[in-house]
Amino acid sequence: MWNFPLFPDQASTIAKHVDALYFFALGIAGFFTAMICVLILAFAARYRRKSTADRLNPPTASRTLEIIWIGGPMLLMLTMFTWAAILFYKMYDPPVDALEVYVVGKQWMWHAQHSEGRAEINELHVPLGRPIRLTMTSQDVIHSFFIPAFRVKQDVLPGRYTTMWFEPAKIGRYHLFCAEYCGTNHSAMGGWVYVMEPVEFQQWLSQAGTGASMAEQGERLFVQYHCAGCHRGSQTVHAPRLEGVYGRPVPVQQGTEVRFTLADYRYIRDSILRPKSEVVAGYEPVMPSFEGQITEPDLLKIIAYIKSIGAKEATQ
Amino acid sequence: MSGHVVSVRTNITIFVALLILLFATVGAAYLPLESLHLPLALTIAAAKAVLIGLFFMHLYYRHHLTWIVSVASLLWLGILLALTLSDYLSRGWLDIPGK
Amino acid sequence: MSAMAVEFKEDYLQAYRLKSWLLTTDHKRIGLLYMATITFFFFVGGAAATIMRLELMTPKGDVLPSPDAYNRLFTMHGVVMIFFFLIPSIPAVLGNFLIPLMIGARDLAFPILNLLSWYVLMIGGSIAIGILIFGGVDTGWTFYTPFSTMFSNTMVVPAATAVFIAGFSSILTGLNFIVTVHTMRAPGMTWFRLPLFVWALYATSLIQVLGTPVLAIAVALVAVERLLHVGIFDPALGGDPILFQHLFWFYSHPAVYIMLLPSMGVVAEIVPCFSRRPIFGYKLIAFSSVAIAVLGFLVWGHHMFVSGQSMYAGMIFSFLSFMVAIPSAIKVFNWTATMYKGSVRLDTPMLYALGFIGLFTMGGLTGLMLASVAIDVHVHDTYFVVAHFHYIMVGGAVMGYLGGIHFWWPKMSGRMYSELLGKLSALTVFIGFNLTFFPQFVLGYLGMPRRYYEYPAEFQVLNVMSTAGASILAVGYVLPLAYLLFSLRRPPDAGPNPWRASGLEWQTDSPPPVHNFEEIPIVTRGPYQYSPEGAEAIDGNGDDASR
Amino acid sequence: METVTTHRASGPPAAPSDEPILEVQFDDLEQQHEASSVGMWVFLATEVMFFGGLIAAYAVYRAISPSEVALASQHLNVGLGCLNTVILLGSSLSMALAVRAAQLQSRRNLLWFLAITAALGACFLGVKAVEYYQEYREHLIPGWNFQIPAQVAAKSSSLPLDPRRFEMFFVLYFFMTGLHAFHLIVGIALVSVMALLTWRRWFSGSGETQIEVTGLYWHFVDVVWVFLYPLLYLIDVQS
Repeated sequence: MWNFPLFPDQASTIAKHVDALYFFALGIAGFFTAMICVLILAFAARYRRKSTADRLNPPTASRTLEIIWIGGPMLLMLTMFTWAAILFYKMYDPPVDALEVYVVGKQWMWHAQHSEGRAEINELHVPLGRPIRLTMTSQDVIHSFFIPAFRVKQDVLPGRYTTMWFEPAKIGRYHLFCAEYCGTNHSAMGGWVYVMEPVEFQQWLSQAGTGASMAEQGERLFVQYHCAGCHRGSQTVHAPRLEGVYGRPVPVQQGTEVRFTLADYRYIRDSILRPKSEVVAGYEPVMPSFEGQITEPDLLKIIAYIKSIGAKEATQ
Repeated sequence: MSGHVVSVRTNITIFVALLILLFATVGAAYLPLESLHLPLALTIAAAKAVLIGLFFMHLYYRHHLTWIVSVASLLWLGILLALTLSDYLSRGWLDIPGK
Repeated sequence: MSAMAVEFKEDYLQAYRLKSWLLTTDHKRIGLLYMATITFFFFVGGAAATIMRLELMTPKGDVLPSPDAYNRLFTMHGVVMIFFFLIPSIPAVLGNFLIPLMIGARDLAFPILNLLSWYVLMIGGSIAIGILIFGGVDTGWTFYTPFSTMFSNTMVVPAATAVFIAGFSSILTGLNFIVTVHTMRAPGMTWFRLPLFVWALYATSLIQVLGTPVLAIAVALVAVERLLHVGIFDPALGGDPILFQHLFWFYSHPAVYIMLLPSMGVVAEIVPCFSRRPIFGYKLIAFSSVAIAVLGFLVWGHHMFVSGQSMYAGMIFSFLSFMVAIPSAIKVFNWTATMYKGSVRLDTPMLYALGFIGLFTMGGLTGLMLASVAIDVHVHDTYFVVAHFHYIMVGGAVMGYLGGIHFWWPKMSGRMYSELLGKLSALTVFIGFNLTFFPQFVLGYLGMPRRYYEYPAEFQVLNVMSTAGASILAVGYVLPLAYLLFSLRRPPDAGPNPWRASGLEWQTDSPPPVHNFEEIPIVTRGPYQYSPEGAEAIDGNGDDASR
Repeated sequence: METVTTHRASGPPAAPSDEPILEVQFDDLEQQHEASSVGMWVFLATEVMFFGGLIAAYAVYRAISPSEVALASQHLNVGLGCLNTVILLGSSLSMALAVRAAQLQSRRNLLWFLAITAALGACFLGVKAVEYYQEYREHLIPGWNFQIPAQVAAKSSSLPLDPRRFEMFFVLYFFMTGLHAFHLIVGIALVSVMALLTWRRWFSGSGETQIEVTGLYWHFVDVVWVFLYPLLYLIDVQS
């Protein structure tokens, strides 16, 4: 009963840095709390009413003391702020070669899907030593993808994509929680993150029954929802080809002038759900809206497909 | 018994000034100056608000405390707007979705 | 004139007619009405907390029938404790009772408005109790959208109305205090001769007046969105849930300082009195109260570091959050320096004040960890945050409030309470509090999220320790209720100045007559006229202290 | 000028002397007047923050989807809005003259100007009702039978349009002008009550403080409209 943990595992590369900052802050807290308590107890004891300690001309203000206890905390706080800000930026900026995983939060379960196609509920298998980048969205309310052992957390918002990245550094099984209150089974909406050897991970990934990769499933949906009818070149409808579009700026007609928007997840998702909001210059806004017809996981698959053909040149 | 009595002539002139500013702001809206519309409209509206405040609301003759209260409330509105917009306007700078 | 004189002597404790209490415009009675109201709400919120702690003793949820019941329970604990106990507590109880006395006025500037704000709080409170009876709300006290607008089928609109109405009580009280402090100080009472309690209440009123309306509009927008299905905060209809969080936290972070600043004022009165020494660095403490009120409005983004707010805004808010910690640090250092070369008496109010300083220091320094963005990413929405704000609100605001009640109880009721029981309650509250909330820091860094009905088994031992602490804390809170009410049975035995404190409220007799002072005192010197050497020399009534 | 000030003991006001009664908690009339005026100014500060929450929501939606907001605001009737502003500025003038009349203790003028102010306020509400009816006929009321107007849908071939943000503008428009209209109704009621009390000689003295405080509130409601009009109506009127 008594072998309960007092400190979480350090299972990601960033964990050590966050803990170092935490211990620094803990040190400051401990030092100042102890100092104040010792001072108070000392003064209370030494200058108690009956004691005969000397109480001549007690100071009621001293500029030097004030400067010390304004300047001191100010310096400590500036160091903590800059240290935390640098670390925060590092936690924000995902490396380019990260493994893509798509997460959809739904009321009271996590649906994770690897770009190679394997999907899982309330579980996430990740290889050791490779940065993983999660692109996440929610189908209903705000959730929050929280892995304490990796010291990472990111709210998952409906109607928007949010990103988080980490690099596992220790094999094992770690808790996955939902940290933003989301309704009845908020406490049941969690699971496990398995960090596996890279070789083991590849086997797990290509296990039988995993089916097509996300891009292939996306292509199937691309045909199924008749996107291919227009976007793969047709005589009747004049629609932009989607090869070589992902990740590059596209010219968008904004009233009279034209501005360039990056064709990223947000832009493609908005163009599928609300096609008339950012129409590519030189094209008519005739595309129907797919709002409410395509579910979030399918959207992610279609976008993964468009991303996969992003590298190829448009072939007529 | 207290407070300065504002003469009718001052009141009328302030009213006329306000009308002029109103027609100025409506006129300015029809001029083709795209990006300047909002700042211009806000400065004219601020000018009208100052006129009303100073003369109709007797700020000009009143104790300095009421000045501080009126300016403080606008300052707090500014804090709310500035820091909220700082979030929205700085959203797209990193090309990471959702950051 | 004689009729006036007789009516002058009669004080409120002799008049028992209900009508005289319910229609009073005397700021002292309204203060006591507030005290009765918030004591009731404190024990309603406390009951909810007790059940929650019982539930959390076991990993699996077995005390409450369903997760929904738990969700409604912690929501009501939050709403009742914050909007109906903490925000009205010290500003309305001690503020109403003491500000006119401390600045030498006969009453507040708008007495009828003062009674109206009590009734407004009662209306909001009765709606909240109605919600509690008819099913409760399950959105959390933060009402985050789109859950509160689109997905919760509980009484969100009545809860929004209750908070909207109760907000006006806070606005009107703040307005009353600002006007009173500005226009009705006694002759000779310049700004730098004001007691620090009045400075703290003035800063609190600034926050109440400038912050509460934004909460009112945010809560009104949630109610409108639920009723008319327009999408201000609902992403499906083009709205942005982060906008609600901005509007909500714009008020709710300064609200934390509404709860805290008055307690700082109380401590700034108690420590000099029981160390028999003028406060150290008077001007700096006064200005840091106002600085906390102003800077408190710039930092709300640290509640939203991981909520999808842009990284740059996160950096700005993190920096400003560090700056707001500086005035608090100044205050703590100055209070401690006040005790140097004093003659310290550890009576009950002093024990509560020292408990406040210790616990508030721990709360404030853990706040620094939450302000540093990298740590907050890990500990946001975990029990680390729960422990932090309980250290500030329960360790700080409630300890300060109890200290204030014990310090001014002789003035309010004319009776002393048993010193032994007082010390016992202070100690019990201190020990119970630490045993309850310190394990939650460890739980928080371990990663236990807040608002969890069921949690993994490895967190159980720390939760059991926390529940054990909560039971001691509950005893610690019931104790003062008992002996303070018991002290009312004896005839008034506390003279006008039992603690030999210096301040205008101690010049008139206790309980003070209807219009406080026979004739308004002329103030010639600063507020803290204490001298440790002559600690014994000042005779009983201490009236020469203020000349 | 140490005038004999009678403290209000209790019960109904004494016969109307030329000198206002002094409340018990004040020392002199000047302090009482000062307290009322500062109290109203602090209340106006809370009103600024109350409207401030809505202005923040407006600013955010105008920042993140400027074209939809501009497009939607063209459906407001700029002419009626301008007329309304003139009416409200006129009512501010008559209110200022009413305060002046109260200061000079000329009861008849005070009654006239208060009546004019209330009438102009009611006139503003009338014009606003006409505007709302026009918008109702164009199906522009969100949550009700809101439709994107035909010519906008057609014209949007050249202009991209997010229909939800188009509707969002009208949510904010109706909420802001509705809240302003509510404050105006409270203002009209306040002015009418003041006129009634002056007519019934209820005030001890000329009631100058009460009239001035009412004037402060009225001018504040006018200043709010001075900002609302350009922000809502004049975003982009040319095209």
